[in-house]
Amino acid sequence: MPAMNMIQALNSALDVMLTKDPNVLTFGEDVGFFGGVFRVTDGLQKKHGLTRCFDTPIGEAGIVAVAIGMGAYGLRPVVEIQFADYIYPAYDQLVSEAARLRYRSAGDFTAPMTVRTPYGGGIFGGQTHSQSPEALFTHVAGLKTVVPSTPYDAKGLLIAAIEDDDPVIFLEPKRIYNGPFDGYHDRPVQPWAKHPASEVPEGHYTVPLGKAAVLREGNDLTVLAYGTMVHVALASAHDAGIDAEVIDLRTLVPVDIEAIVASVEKTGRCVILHEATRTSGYGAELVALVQEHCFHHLEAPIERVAGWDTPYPHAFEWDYFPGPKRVIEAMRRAMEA
Amino acid sequence: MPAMNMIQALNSALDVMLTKDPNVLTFGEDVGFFGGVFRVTDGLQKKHGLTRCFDTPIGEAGIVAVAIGMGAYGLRPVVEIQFADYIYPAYDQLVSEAARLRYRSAGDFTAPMTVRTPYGGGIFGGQTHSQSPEALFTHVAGLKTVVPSTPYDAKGLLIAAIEDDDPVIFLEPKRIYNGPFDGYHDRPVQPWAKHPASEVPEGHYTVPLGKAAVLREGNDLTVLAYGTMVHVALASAHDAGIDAEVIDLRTLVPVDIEAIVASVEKTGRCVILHEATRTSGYGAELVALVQEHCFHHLEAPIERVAGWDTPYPHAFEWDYFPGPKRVIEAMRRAMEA
Amino acid sequence: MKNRRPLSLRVPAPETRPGDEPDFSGVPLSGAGEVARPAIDVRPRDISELSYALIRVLDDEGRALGSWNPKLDPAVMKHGLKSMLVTRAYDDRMYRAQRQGKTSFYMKSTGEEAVSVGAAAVLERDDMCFPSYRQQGLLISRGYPLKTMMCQVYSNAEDPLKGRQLPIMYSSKEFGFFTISGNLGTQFPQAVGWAMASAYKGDDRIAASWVGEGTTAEGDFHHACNFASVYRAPVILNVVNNQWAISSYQGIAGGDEATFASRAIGYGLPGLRVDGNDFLAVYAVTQWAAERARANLGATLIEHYTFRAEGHSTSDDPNRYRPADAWKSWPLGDPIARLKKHLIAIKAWSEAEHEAAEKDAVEQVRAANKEAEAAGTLGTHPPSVKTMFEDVFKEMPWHIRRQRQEAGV
Amino acid sequence: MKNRRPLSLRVPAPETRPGDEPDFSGVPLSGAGEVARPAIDVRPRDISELSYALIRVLDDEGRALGSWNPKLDPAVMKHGLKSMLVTRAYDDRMYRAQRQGKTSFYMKSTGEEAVSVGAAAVLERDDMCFPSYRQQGLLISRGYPLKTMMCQVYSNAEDPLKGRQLPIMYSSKEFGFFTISGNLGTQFPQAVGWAMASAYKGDDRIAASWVGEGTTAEGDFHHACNFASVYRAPVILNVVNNQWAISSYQGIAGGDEATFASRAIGYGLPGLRVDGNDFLAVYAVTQWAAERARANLGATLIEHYTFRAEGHSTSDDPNRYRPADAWKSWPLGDPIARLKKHLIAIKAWSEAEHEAAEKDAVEQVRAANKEAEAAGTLGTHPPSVKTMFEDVFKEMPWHIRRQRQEAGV
Ligand SMILES: Cc1ncc(C[n+]2csc(CCOP(=O)(O)OP(=O)(O)O)c2C)c(N)n1
Ligand SMILES: Cc1ncc(C[n+]2csc(CCOP(=O)(O)OP(=O)(O)O)c2C)c(N)n1
Ligand SMILES: [Mg+2]
Ligand SMILES: [Mg+2]
Repeated sequence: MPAMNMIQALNSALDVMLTKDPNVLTFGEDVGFFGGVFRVTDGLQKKHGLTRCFDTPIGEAGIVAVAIGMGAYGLRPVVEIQFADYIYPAYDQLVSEAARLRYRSAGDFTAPMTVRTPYGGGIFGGQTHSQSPEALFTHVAGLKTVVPSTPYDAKGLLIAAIEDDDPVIFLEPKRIYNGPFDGYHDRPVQPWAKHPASEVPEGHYTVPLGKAAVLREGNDLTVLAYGTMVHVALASAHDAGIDAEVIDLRTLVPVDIEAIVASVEKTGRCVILHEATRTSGYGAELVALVQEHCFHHLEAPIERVAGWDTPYPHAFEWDYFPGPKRVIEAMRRAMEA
Repeated sequence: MPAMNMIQALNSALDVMLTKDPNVLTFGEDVGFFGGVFRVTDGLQKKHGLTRCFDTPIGEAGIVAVAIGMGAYGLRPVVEIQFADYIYPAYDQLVSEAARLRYRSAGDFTAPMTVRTPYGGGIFGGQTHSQSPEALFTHVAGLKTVVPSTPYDAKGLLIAAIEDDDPVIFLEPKRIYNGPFDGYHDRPVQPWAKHPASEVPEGHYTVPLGKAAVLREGNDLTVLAYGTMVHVALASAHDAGIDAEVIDLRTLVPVDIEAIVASVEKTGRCVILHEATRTSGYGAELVALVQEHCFHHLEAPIERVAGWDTPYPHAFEWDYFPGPKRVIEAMRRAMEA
Repeated sequence: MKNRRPLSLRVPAPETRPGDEPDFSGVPLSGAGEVARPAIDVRPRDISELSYALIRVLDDEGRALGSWNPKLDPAVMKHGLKSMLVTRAYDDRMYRAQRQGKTSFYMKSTGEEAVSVGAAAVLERDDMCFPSYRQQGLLISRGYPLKTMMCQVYSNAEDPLKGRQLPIMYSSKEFGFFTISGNLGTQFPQAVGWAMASAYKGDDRIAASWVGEGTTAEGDFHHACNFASVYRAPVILNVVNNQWAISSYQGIAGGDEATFASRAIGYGLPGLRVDGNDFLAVYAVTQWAAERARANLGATLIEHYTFRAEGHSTSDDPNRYRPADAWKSWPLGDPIARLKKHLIAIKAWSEAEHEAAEKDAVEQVRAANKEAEAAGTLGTHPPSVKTMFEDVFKEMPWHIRRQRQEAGV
Repeated sequence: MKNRRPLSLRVPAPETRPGDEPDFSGVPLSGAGEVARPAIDVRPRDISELSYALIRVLDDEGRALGSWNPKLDPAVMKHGLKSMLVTRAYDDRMYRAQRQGKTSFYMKSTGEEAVSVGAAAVLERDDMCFPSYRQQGLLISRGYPLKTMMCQVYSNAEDPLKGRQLPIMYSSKEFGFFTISGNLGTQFPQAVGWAMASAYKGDDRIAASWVGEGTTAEGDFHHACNFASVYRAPVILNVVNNQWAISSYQGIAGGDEATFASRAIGYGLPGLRVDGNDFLAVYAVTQWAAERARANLGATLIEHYTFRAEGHSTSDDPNRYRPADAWKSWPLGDPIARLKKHLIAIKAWSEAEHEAAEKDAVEQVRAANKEAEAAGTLGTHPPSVKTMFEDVFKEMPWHIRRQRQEAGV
């Protein structure tokens, strides 16, 4: 089985689906000839042809609208928004249209489409190349929101998203495109090749939407995370020497409530991590769910470690990024409360 | 003191500010000659002139962008988005621009502007005239979000918003424009005239942003609400015969954490209400804040009563609207847990 | 360079307001048959003057003139006339139903019936229409059951949309009628995407979409034109310039500065302006655009010049912002009267037949309404509440299932 | 009607790709001085051909020809030339700084310097510029300190933006330079709003904004044109058509179907296309638009026809998607060389002076960079971390204060 980084795994998912299903096509800014600014669509135009993988005008609303129309026709478009920070112009089409088509037409029209977009910080991208807008989608009835954390999951989840009959927002943690990042920015970066989840089958497989993964079992504390923060969680649990259970949510809506409840009922303590700004982030929903389902098991306040309620400033990459120091502090607080 | 309904109070706020400050102007779809589809700007063009209150093209992004440019010039524009359901095309300008200007220019440029928009259900507006998008703004660092629940507050908060140097999203609960609605849709509707908060001074006054109001004192349970739901909360507390403290948050960001904590520390129980869809709604943030600040005082899981995670369907106005029945059930659950 | 004159802000305003006499002197009135029909493979830049002219076929005497005359079989025209009559009767009936409290809301298309009925006569049944909310004429022309439309308006148990949509926001894939959105303009670039999909598949279906002149100000209008141009999508982009967007006149949308048809020029698309109250002209222009699209030559933008005869919706009173009875003096007349005159002029129709057709239209509507009302009006026989929780996703996820349980349904 | 030919999807592609010889045969090359300058109060529709022509003043021999010749004082031209030289030297130095790891990112304006430097020569200091990220020439022409620009690029303690913005996203109200956004196009309608505010106040200041040709596809481009037209805003809307948007050529933005200048036509705005590498032509056209705006006649759209000589940014390698060294054969040449030739032709300049000016530019940049580096490069002397929590709001609310405490700063 070849070792793939996340970019290669995503590319492979698209390649598999373009090969398998003539109704799959992919487009977005710079995705055609060039293969995308992060190279996720590299080689696909050459292999599958100009009409199956192509460049678009710089109009995110237009890209999504066109994909909705194509979805209604019966295609399964996969569009790329170059950075999640640039998805807002398409917000109306996503919220008012993609998410609503099935409901308002009582199933007559649907928009089976996938919106891929790189998100998150850690690359010195400044405030407009670092954002994590997942909560803006989890609030919207009718959208599924998915965030992979490894090459294996990235490919399997992307294929599942493309095959899903509902619109899926597929957020790619760009910090870990090339290697798992544990938040210790001053240590050498590992390539994916050294990580078991870089073993990615060449062909078709899926990782089901709506299912979390327990990446580390533990009895004392539950950590809920997704994307890059999964790796920060693992490193932090290890370094803090805490018997923490680390759950990679993978899908935010619909979330795997059973996995969450099973773990928190066991541990009685919970720390929630994300890069997005804290206030009204997806962490708030997780806190609400955990306290609603596990109130009588909770032994300490649920902790949130998140991006600060400020934009993501260029000079302060590591002061902003919720790294191991803050995560470990929160774990200790949760353990000591 | 004249009795005003909420529309008249908002109109009076605009009139006072147009009179007082030549840098204040107001515009939006149908707000000029006609005075707005809800008549909030009625008579203002005639009184203050064509350039101070005017119609715009139907382009919400353009309306907000133009207001940002005007704000940067030194004006204090107040724009109307005809329904909150139509604010999404302007989302990028609000999130990426209005909210960020001060920060990214280190205070060199600012956008002192107010975006008024009617929100919420209860008027048989169907899925695109009933939405409550507040959580999409509370997540955005740099925006203040305000929701009045009475004519007195509406005027005082709107003046405070216009005078505020930061961009403010001002959500107007359209169901209670003409009278306080307690959620009992099958009972006769009261006009504002019978409500003490319809006594509105004619001139200038403010209700400060960031300060909640305790509208009903109680010892057993804290209810957090805003907008229309405040009236549902009051009626429900009364009808359930529960000694509930009802807090009208008025400003969602920055929220009055002191008022919340003081109340929940006293009561130990908390029910949170909103019309917006439940998942990742602003209620989730309130749950998170309450459990973070008051964990050791909590005697029962915090309850959320909210809109269902579906669009707001035309035929099911009262099945969707979180009315007294559901609120009382939640109060009882919180009391009995 | 200093010592400059102060600037001033221009806010456009219409010529007339309530109390004034309507003034339609600005309405372009090229004579019927005056504008020549170019070949469908013309270079758009060579026909930019068509964006400023007004393509008209029917003259005041009911004659069909010029190279745009589609020379239709009388049967096609009669079907068009009858469809317009039914549309008008339907609008009147539903308007009254709203006034009677049987539903919450209604929007008429009175005065603009030719825009949708004319297009329906050209498009194939498997072409897809992406309408705004004033193209009920498309469904009616295509024979969609009136009763079903009414059940939608009444949000009753037989509403195919299960009471979820505001009245008039129909949807029928079978009848090539895309689900109407409450959000203006969103369907315009979606139609382009649908058309691109047809081209991508090597199929032969085309798409058409409609927005009001007010809606051209939305960003989605721009995206539609731009994507249609870049990918040469087989789509017809219609702007219905009925002069008003709720209370704001077309100048607020930019119409005083250039025609809406001329927006096409900057995208390299043909932009045609047509007398929207002339069934034959609407037919001809739509046909030209459809042929062009089917020949893989791409999209056309059509501005239908017409007038919103009544209020914007049942929530609106136009007498607050424009002269009363403005429609009566609208120089392009009534599309029904004009097509009727033509059919009579060519002796394919008579006053008596017309009267009978009018009665028949009213009767069809009455009969359908009786059935629809029997199935329930707003609030009397709603769909089952549990359907409220369905179709958010294909499979109901746990959290919605739980909410349905909480609702006890 | 059936039995129709299958449709096919057209995806535009450029003439040449890596490995091919650059082919610029499509570049419009009207001769210098050929296009006549209309009066500023011309009706836009009467000059629509200017959207397709190319306004040029300087010919290949360095002569300034025709009615667009602004007949500038040599001092103005020399200031322009020197500003372009400094801009190019600055770009080179900062590009190297990024390659040396002193910052994370940089974007050059090489080959397009005349676009911003030419405009800067026309606009008053109290007019407001709403730039994209390739108009550093505006700041440099206006005498903004190079060192301060560099401190921004280095996100160091002397960065006036406190390390918050990506390199090159300058902001200076004092120098009439609006805070640059990472989000493309958002500033275009904001400039219109700013201009409307000036008109509203009865002031005499005008605004100008710039977007790339790729960015014209955003909805905000449409909003800017439309609001500018409706309210007759005193604003100059510039489209810098440098042929490329990262890896996609101008055809993907619609440029194969119509010129970007012609987008103006549908809004009733004048749309001028100018040789963007001709300092005098850029000056003249900007001056025409500025005069028009100051005379309360409203907005102008200008397409600057130019070429992005280098990569999109330091993150880009243009040789992956276009022929290597494409700029070398760009038929409109190098704006610096062309203005130099003209100044020498009119004997206001010499090779020796030019060489000295070039050296001086490099030296100014070198000196400024020394100072800037002394104040820190990315990560070495950052602003105080506690500033990260400031300026989200005017007053810091409790939750941000608490987060600052949690951060321990
Ligand atoms: C995005 C959005 N903004 C605003 C509205 C409110 N609205 C509904 S209809 C309308 C006027 C539309 O006018 P026009 O496009 O001319 O269409 P017409 O009603 O004349 O057919 C407005 C402003 C809306 N539905 N959607
Ligand atoms: C809304 C948005 N979408 C996408 C991007 C990513 N992006 C940055 S520059 C660029 C290309 C812009 O091309 P053009 O407008 O021609 O300007 P140029 O770089 O040529 O000056 C893109 C796609 C962005 N910054 N903002
Ligand atoms: Mg209209
Ligand atoms: Mg470009």
